Amino acid sequence: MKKLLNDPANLVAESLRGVERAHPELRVDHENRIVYRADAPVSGKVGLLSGGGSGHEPAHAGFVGPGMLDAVCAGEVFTSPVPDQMTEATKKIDGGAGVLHLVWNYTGDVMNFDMAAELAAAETDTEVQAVVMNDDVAVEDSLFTAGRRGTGAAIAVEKIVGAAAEQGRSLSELADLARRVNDSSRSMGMALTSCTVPAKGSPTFDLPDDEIEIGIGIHGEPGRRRVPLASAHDIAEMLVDPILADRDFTGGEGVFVFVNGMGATPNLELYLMYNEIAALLDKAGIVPVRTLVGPYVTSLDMAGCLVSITRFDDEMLRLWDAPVATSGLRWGM
Amino acid sequence: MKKLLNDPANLVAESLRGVERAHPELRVDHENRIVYRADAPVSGKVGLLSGGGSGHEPAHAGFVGPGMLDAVCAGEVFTSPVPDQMTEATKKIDGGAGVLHLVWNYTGDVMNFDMAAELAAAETDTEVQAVVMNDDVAVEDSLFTAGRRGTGAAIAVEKIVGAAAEQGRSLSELADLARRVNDSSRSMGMALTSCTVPAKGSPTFDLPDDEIEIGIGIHGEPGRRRVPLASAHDIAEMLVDPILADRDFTGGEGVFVFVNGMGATPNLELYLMYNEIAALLDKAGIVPVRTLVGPYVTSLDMAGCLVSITRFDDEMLRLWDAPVATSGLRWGM
Amino acid sequence: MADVDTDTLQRWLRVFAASVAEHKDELTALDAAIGDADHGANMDRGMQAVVDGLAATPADPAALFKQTGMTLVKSVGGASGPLYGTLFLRMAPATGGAASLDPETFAKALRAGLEGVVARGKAEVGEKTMVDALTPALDALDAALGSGQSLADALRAASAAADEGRDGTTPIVARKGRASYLGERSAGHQDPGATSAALLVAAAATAVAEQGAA
Amino acid sequence: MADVDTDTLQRWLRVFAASVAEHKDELTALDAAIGDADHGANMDRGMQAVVDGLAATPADPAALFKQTGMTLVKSVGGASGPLYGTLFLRMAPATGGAASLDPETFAKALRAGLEGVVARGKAEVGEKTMVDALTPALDALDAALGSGQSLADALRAASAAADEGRDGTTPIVARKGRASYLGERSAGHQDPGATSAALLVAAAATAVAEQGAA
Ligand SMILES: Nc1ncnc2c1ncn2[C@@H]1O[C@H](COP(=O)(O)OP(=O)(O)O)[C@@H](O)[C@H]1O
Ligand SMILES: Nc1ncnc2c1ncn2[C@@H]1O[C@H](COP(=O)(O)OP(=O)(O)O)[C@@H](O)[C@H]1O
Ligand SMILES: [Mg+2]
Ligand SMILES: [Mg+2]
Ligand SMILES: [Mg+2]
Ligand SMILES: [Mg+2]
Repeated sequence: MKKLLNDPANLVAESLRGVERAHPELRVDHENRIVYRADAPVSGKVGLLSGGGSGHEPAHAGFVGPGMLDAVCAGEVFTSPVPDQMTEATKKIDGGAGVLHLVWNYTGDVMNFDMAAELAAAETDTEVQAVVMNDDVAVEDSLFTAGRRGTGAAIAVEKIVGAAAEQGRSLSELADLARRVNDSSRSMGMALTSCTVPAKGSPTFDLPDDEIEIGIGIHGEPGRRRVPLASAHDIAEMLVDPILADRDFTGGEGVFVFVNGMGATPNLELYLMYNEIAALLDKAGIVPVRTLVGPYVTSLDMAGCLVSITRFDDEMLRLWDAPVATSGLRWGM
Repeated sequence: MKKLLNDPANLVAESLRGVERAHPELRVDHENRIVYRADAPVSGKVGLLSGGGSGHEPAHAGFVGPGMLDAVCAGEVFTSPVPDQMTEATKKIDGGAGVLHLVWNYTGDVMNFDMAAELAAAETDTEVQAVVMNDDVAVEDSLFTAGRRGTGAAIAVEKIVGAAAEQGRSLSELADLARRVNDSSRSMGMALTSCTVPAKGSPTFDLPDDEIEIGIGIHGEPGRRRVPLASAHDIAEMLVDPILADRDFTGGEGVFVFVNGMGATPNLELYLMYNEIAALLDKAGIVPVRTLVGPYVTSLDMAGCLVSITRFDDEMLRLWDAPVATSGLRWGM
Repeated sequence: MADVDTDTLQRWLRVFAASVAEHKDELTALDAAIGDADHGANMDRGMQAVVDGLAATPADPAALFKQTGMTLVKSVGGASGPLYGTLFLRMAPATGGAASLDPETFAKALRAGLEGVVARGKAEVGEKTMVDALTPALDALDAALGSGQSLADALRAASAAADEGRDGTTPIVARKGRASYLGERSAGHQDPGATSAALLVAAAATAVAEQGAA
Repeated sequence: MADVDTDTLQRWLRVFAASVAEHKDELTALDAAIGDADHGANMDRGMQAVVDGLAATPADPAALFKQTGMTLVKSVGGASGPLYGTLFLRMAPATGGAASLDPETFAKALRAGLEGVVARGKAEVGEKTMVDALTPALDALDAALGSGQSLADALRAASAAADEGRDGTTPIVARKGRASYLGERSAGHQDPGATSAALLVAAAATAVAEQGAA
């Protein structure tokens, strides 16, 4: 394993020191591994909390700032943070209007956020609601399983709800909006290579030079199926077809298309993928109105990409365009 | 080789189609492989042109837009674009105040830009000046060699001169400013792994699991020397010490520190590197006032990082903070 | 045979921690195949923290379980943190505040812990999780105690049942946890959480047997 | 022996293009060791474009050289594009507009081309570039012609000298081009540009020998 680190056990802690030094507009609670806005809590505003395992940068700390999240909790690499972190973060960002937990749908994250909400209810009188994001069509949407993973939709959810929160909307309005954006989003990912979790020190899975994984998540886990290496054209179909089969994306204001790099895939290739994806959407009569191409929700050094599509209504479009100032997404301020 | 592409020979062309589709605020001249601002030429403004080989994304097209570059030319992967492209781009962005070529110091880029300037002088009456950016301390600064490579400094030069150009400054003022920012910048890079050039299909060099390259450029070329794999702490010293030995960075408004990922290195590790770098700067009495951490000037899927430090005076700081709207760097608009 | 005292319970935790440390790479390798390659690191981090806290351990089993559960919840994260944490947290009240636990109370506490795991994780037997090791283990424990066996013998039976339950996860297509994302591909791999759970039961058998021997 | 006509010059370009295509991977591998792994792709792209343009080639050598040079400048990029492009662009005026070139004029044109390369790239002999193959080649050509040898023989001598010059680049520590970034580490590797330049001279020898034979 070749990584820029000192001791794998300290990777997350030392990286958070770097985040603190590099971003005077953020604060870091090192004991609880919380990254939060320097101006938190914003009085009268609903606080937005998310987070998850580390190794997905810019997610999650890259989306903390005005117009997006108020705080995130950082877990170990690919490991959900723990309830204490979330409870502490909830307290830090409670400006009196309650706190919304935006939870990526993974068993660990959901259980830890659940426990945090229980703890917060016992320890404080902060009103907490949680919305679980689950957009990944590679996995069957079923009540009897862990359900779909939260992957690319989080960007749209966190950005749009973040903008709405700045307008002073109520906790339940924001929770409804978060659910609406999540429901309007579908995603599907693929891997060209595995990634290497620092604590393990070797690739999570072996992938021969002529095979790829289709239907991966964002934790370097193997995908739904393994297929022979294919052209970008064919891969685009393998990702877009199941997304379009799962939901109607026509109408509204058009769609937001997010082509996410998994970590080691150059933007040169991601734009080429977007070219293929846009052609497929064209054919289906679906109109992209906003796009985002680049590594935003990564799996360490995995090569591959994840496509996420959100149907925008006019409110979602307006809120997407509203100012945001985070290290990962920024415009208008 | 595993990449998201159809045919390596069409990679750049197809990727530029994706850039065009994803960015309505940009225009793409596919014949000449030029990416330029939709509002070019901006009347009365000096046009800023850069570019180089592909494979460095977000550089170069990611820095085209208000407040930064007016156009870039895209070459084949790691191959300088050709004079015709540059001449054509120069015409497209000439708003009557001349065009400044910001050239990354590589033999090929310099010669092609030279020929373009000669052609432009013969074919048009556009006033053209060129500034060569050469900030890489891994290479000896000598009149008798190809000299230092242009690496990380370009971000500061292009951003700062871009902001000054928006203010309507003259061509020679901007050329002077570009030289000043370049002279105030030094960089040093390292690789954990090689990258794979698509047309070649295999890694450019073999690097054993326990060795790293120090003093690399941005084209996947081997570095100045090969050393045993070291801790982030020691690597930070290997990069920062030669930078500080080469120039005085104290005084002024402090420094801009740019920790660039080479492509496959997670931001998690880059922030950890920044933590180490900031500690070294502290010790040297050097004060970071602005930072940028992430993959901005990549070498395809190479793992590693490049550290670039620019001493800011108050004008440079002000211009750095001015609004910019490109897909790679954006704030204030 | 004497009731289970806090010394034995501490030994249980130490033996489990040592066993997790020893099997850390194996647990991670199992998780790499059908998950995200962190179960060994997660459990090891958590059990180290538990052992580090033992010096300051208060005297009664309920307090020990509560502290263990809270430490696991605080330090593990992922799916296994809340699950193992809940297991111990739920054991605490089931002790009824006793200074040492008779076999039935110990078994009752473990059962309460398992119910906590099921309440938290909603997994049924046969979904390829730690529940598949814990459930047959506690069933075997109850049965053995019911038929008059000593706690040491009953835990040996429980450990054998846990191992069998763990082995039984291999052919299962997962419906809970990260492995469920793999669909059919999850079949043919042993569940990491069931593997660590079998170590937990084996550690109890070892610790109690040592108390018996001492 | 007849002067060099445009047929032969076209054959030169075709032989060179074929030879570059054949050695493409070798040129790229040499460039990977001390550069950026694109010299084979660059030269191949350029010479394919040159050959593709040959059908429409105007009649005289100057026009052919100019078109070749412009095509290379337009299609190659990198360092080799402007350098090989300049080489051919500078050969054009040195032909004096002749319909076919006598040996001295051909040699003079090549010399003008080399001077263009040096003016553009500022490399001296011994800096590990294509100049290290071209310079001894043209010196050998002049010397052989001066001593009365046929152009075919003289080009054979030039080709041998180019090969020798190419081989001589191996121990050199580069001072120009991308290899210079490697410092001492550039020693021990043959220069890719000197290698393609030796193919260019060898192609001329082949093409002229075939004209002589025809
Ligand atoms: N809903 C659940 N109920 C019970 N056990 C579960 C559940 N989900 C996951 N597990 C157990 O947790 C184990 C994985 O733990 P770990 O790898 O530490 O967490 P994560 O999956 O978050 O990375 C699985 O092998 C499984 O035994
Ligand atoms: N200044 C120079 N003068 C003459 N030849 C040069 C010079 N710089 C580089 N070269 C030649 O160009 C070759 C590299 O060409 P190529 O790989 O196509 O371009 P790049 O270096 O831009 O990738 C080198 O091997 C060398 O022979
Ligand atoms: Mg995990
Ligand atoms: Mg090149
Ligand atoms: Mg796991
Ligand atoms: Mg090259």
